[in-house]
Amino acid sequence: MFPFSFEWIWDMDHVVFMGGLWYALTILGIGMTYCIIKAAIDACRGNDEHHH
Amino acid sequence: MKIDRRSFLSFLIGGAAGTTLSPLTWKLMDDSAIWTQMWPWTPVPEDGEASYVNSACSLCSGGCGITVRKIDDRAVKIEGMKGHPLNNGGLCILGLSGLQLLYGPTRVWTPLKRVGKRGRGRWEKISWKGAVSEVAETLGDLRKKGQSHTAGIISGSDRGTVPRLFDRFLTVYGSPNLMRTSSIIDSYELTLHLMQGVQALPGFDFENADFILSFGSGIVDGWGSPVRMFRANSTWCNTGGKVVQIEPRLSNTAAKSDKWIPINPGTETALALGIAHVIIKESLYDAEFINYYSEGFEDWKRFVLDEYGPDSVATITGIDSATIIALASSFARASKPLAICGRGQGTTPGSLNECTAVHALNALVGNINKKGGIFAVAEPDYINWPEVEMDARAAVGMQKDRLDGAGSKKYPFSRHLLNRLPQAINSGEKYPLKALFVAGANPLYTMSDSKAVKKAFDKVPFVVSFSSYMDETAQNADLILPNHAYLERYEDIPTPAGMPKPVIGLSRPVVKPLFNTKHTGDVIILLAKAMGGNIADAFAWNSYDECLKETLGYKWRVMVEKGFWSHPDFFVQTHEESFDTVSGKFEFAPKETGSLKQFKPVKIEGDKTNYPLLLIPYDSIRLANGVVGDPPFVMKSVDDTVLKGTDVFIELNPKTAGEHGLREGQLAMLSTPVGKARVKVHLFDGIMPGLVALPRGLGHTAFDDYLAGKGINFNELIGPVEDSVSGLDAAWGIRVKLAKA
Amino acid sequence: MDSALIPRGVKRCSLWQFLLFISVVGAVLLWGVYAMLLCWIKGLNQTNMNDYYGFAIWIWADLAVIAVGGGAFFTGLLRYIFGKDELKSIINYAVLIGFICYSSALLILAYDIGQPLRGWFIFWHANVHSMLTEVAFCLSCYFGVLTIEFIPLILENRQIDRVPFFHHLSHNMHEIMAVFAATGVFLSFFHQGSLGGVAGVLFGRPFAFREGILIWPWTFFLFTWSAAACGPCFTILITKITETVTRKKLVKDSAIELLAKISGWMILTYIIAKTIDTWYWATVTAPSLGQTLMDFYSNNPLYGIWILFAEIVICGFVPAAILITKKGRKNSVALWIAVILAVVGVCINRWVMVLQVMAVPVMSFDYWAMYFPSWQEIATTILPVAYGIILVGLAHRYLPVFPDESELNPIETLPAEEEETVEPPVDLEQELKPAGA
Amino acid sequence: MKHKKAKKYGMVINLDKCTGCGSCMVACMAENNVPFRKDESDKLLSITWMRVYKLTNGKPFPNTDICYLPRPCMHCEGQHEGHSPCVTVCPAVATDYNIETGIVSQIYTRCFGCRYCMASCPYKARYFNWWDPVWPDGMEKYLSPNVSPRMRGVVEKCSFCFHRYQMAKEKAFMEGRRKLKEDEYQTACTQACPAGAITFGDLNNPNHAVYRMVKPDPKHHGRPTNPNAFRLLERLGTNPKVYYLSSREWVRRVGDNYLKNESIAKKTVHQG
Repeated sequence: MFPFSFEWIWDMDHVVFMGGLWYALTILGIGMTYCIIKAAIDACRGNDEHHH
Repeated sequence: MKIDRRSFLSFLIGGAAGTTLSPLTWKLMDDSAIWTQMWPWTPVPEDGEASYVNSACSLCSGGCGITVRKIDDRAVKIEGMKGHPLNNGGLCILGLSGLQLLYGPTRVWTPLKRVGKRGRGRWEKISWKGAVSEVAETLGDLRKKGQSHTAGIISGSDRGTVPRLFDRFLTVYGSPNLMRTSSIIDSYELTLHLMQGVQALPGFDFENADFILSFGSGIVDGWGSPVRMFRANSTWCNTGGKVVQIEPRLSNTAAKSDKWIPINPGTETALALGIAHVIIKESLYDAEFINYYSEGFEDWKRFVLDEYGPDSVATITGIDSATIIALASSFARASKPLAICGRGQGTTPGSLNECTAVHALNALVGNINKKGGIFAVAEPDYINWPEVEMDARAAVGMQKDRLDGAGSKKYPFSRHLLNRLPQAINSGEKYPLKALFVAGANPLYTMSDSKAVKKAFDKVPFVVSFSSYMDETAQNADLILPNHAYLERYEDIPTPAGMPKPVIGLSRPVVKPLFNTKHTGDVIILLAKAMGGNIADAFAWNSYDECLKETLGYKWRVMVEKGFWSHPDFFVQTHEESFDTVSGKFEFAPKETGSLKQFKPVKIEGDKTNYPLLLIPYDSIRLANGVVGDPPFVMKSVDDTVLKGTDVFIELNPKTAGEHGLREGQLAMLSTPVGKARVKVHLFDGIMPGLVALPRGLGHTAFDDYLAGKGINFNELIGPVEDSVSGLDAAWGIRVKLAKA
Repeated sequence: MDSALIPRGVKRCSLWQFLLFISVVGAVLLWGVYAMLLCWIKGLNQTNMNDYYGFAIWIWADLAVIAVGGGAFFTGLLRYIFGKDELKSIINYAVLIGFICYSSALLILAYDIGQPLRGWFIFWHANVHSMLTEVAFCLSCYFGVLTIEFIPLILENRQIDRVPFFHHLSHNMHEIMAVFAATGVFLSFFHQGSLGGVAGVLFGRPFAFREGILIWPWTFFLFTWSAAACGPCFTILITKITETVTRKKLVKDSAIELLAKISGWMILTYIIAKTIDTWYWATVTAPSLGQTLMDFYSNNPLYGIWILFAEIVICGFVPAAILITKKGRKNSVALWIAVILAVVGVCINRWVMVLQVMAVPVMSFDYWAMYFPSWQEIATTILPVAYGIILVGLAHRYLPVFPDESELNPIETLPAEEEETVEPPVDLEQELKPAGA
Repeated sequence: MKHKKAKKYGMVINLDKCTGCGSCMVACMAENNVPFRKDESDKLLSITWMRVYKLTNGKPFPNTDICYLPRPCMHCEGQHEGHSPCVTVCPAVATDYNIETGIVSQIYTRCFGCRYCMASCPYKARYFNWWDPVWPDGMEKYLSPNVSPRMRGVVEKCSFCFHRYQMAKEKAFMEGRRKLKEDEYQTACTQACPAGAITFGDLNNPNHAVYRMVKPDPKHHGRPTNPNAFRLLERLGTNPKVYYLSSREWVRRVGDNYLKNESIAKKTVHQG
């Protein structure tokens, strides 16, 4: 899973597979971080204009 | 309140999330995985120094050399001994599993004395001293009453130092009743005695033969010294040697042979004579041998030519005459043909007629005592103890007739007729058996008609077992004096039957005795000493080991070094010195065998109307049917078409099964005149229609849970049939009826 | 009692009734948990699996729930990426069903493996060439996506929504949901596919083996496609069942019909592809390995050629035909039949690709192996179903799963009428508790 | 001909010699600490790294014939080295293809019991530990320290007695040698076979008996060129390192699947 585990080889297979994985995880991570931080800021500002 | 609850919840959730994300979780996860990798209940074998011990396997009479791998003082693996003349590195399935017997749960740990009724399995531990004095007392009482002849011994063998110590003990004690477990060797010994005038074991030079005509002998099913036979079979593969297998069922041997000729069971003698007919008629026999070294050929020839033409033999055997003619021709034309008999593993002696007829084929082609032929191998000469001095009581006892009738007027040539013992005890016609020792044998399992055998045992008031394992006989004994297991003791392993030259193996302790057991040889010596007088005098040794060393003399050193001793200058006898008959020649028609009378098939039990089918046993190397049963590993190798759960399968031709409305895997009831059994049906194209085959070696009631209670003991379904000349068991099968269960 | 938690504008049964319902299903759940603990503590000898059936009912259940749970990613794709706004009415429920399916799948995997405590080795010591690794990674990641998609719905619970942070969080997540949905689609494509790959790469087993592109056998694409095609049918089916049980209309017809229509075309194209695949496999792949189609469908008591007919014709072409026609979609009975057949079809497909693969002998002297699950396997397979029903019950009661429910079932219009409510046995009459009271 | 540096250990089993005696099975069990249970008659639950199959020609009496076929792990090479059916699918690298020897190993402490490798193996050579291994009291004394007993929940299989290779290498190293002699590394089954039906050695070494017996064709992933030799399921492209010899045509035919009217000679190798 990580380049430092001994199964890891720097080959196409690992780069593509793990690349795809980390890419997806990064998007999810950044997305969630963004939402949480923005929510915290919004909550502090008392911004309450939008409703569904 | 609400705020409190909320903060409490937040605390909980936050705490949980925090813990989950903390290194602790990962640490625990890792620890738990490591824990699964070394669960305390999964054993971790201790490492140590590796060493190897050469010894000999005595789990059957094959006499293979073994090399046992040890780690410190534990034996961890048994392997075949490289360079051993019999097995050269290879080993059979049973020999390979020996450690499961050594360390297994069936060992008897200490001398045991029966408590309560016999066979109930309740024992009390006793000391060796107490055990020996109890035996000595019982035997002493009998002797005092002048009933020394009512003591008997059932022994697995009569060769080697331990059986000979028993023999010596019994002689000086005053009983003729040492009975050896019977096998095809009995028939061969008798055949050699009658036709060649010698007291010898048969030895077959398989390695140099190039055409094997086997009358049902399980060459690769455990006949003879099994590993040697496997190797011989492979030799033929390389050299182009041919094997023709004659039997009604496609055994492994038949499948491995170059030609399998199915035959109506029990008609092998007729085929042998039919082949002789063709050989004589076409003058394919060894004229030199016949003319110069044989006697009675003309009479025999006339009889064979008159009665056993291919057509009439074809009718009897079910083999067409062309096949018989071709077979005879290829047998006689082969450069080193060899005919052998003894069905399956040769555990039943069979009819003497058959053995002599097959042996006559070897004589016809002149391959007696010749390379690639059959040898009469003299008894090993290394046991030369001083004659015993019998007192009056012993002399009187030894004068008595044997209980089994061997050597009697009726069966003057037979040496052991163990098969007749149950009948002799149960009928009570001669004299009762009051004390019985059982060593190296498990008669309650291996003898046919188990019920009768059990009944006979019940009539013997004092039964002593020397078994290392809690076998069927030990279970029904009054006293168990457990021998060291075979890997814990010194013992000579005499040349296995069938070997053309002497090879004596040395069994030696691979590990120190694990339990409070004692070498049977030592027990005999102690017993003799306890009885005193002439008996004690006959056993001057201090211990068995001393006796063995002294007996083997110069061979001992060689055996310790190599693990075995083989005759360095063994030579082949010439025909002039081979025969010790009255005529000094090979006797084609010894009067006693009745060969000149018409061939009479062995009359097996049961009538055709009530029992329309024939039941035959079959032997498999994966099913030990001798002194020990299958250890767990060997049981594991048994196919699921032989045993499933606790049900054994019979083999049935699909045609016969169809006639009985039976399908694969269906339950059926098997009944013979002797017994009944519930079995499962396995359809097998390789068995002659009208036959039912059941494996030997299952249906144990003793030993461990891995073996006991699985399948049926074939001996519960069959009884012995006495051969009219030898008195040996000639039964090859029994009539049977099959019904859906 | 719990009325403060129940969404505004909808009616729910009494708490006691709800608890009774939960405890009945909970009993089944506990039975499953007991069996699960047996498998964990005593080991997999509790099952009827054996060395021929290394994969059995659990793996089938796993593949099946993931296939039918495919409704979540496909509906998400249509809603967030393709902008099919009609699906707003059903997207929450699709996500919930997907969440249940995927959490069940993960749970099943947790007791299917012989060493559950080492389960994480699949990530840590990953072999990137194994389809199962791909499954594990994409499955877990996608489960994460589903959780992200499910969170806003939880946050919309009346009480939680009152917390400003949660309120904003939910809002923000909605804002960028398309990003999550797109990631979800990407992950789904691979794990659905790699589940197909699991069977398809088995070049030692001609029954399962398929050629393909690069490292991906045809089953890879067929699995993704069939999950996308049949997943929505499962969403529709569960919605229909929920509507029947609650005796109310929860989702707008337009949403159902749109989903049904797209699903119908997907099934049709899938089943044509599947037919071509089967044809090629039967006439080229298998014969090149010395086997004929009928070798795989004879000499055994269960697997006959009927199974292929059932999968492709009855559960493939038939539902496709119903769903692509307007008449079929509009006819309630036909719609019911179509979605059931489609779901059964995809389940048969997964069964075949797991259990029949194990059953078919490969060596000419080997034999067909039959298998029937032990009660422990059955209980643990029912366990996720019970868990799913409980989660649906809870979500339906406390979360605004169906945005159009109040519009479709206006309380004001039926003020005096006693109304039967919610999941529990419908005949239990309830005292109406107006929401927010 | 110079052989490649890497070794490719393989086995040749002469079915004309094999008697079906089962010694190989038990030698293997004894060597490798294979557990056993009270009832081993359900062969689908019975761990037998080496299993002896009984083949029949299916003809009625008296033309019936049987032949035994011992089946260890085939240590498949696949389409390229390491492309064994099981090695490629194991998600956790718990089964590995040793490039140096061509041996497919199983790492018990790594395996988490997903059984995908079992599903992938057409030879059914892989076995799962459904139970904790239990030896009767005292019997654990014979367990060999060279092979660790497996815990419940993991897969195991024949390793070509890899520990023997390691021990032989160690011994050679101590004696200052780099190369192993042919007889220095032999599997337990090879050694025990009373019929001498099993031959073991390096398929890349023309001096080794295994090579001479089957004459592997390097252009076709080691497909035997000896007409009496065959590999199980040759057409699947698994490229096993276990070869069989039989003079009987029906036996060779049973070794693979053939269409009804297909002749055995037509050995099309799939994917190859």
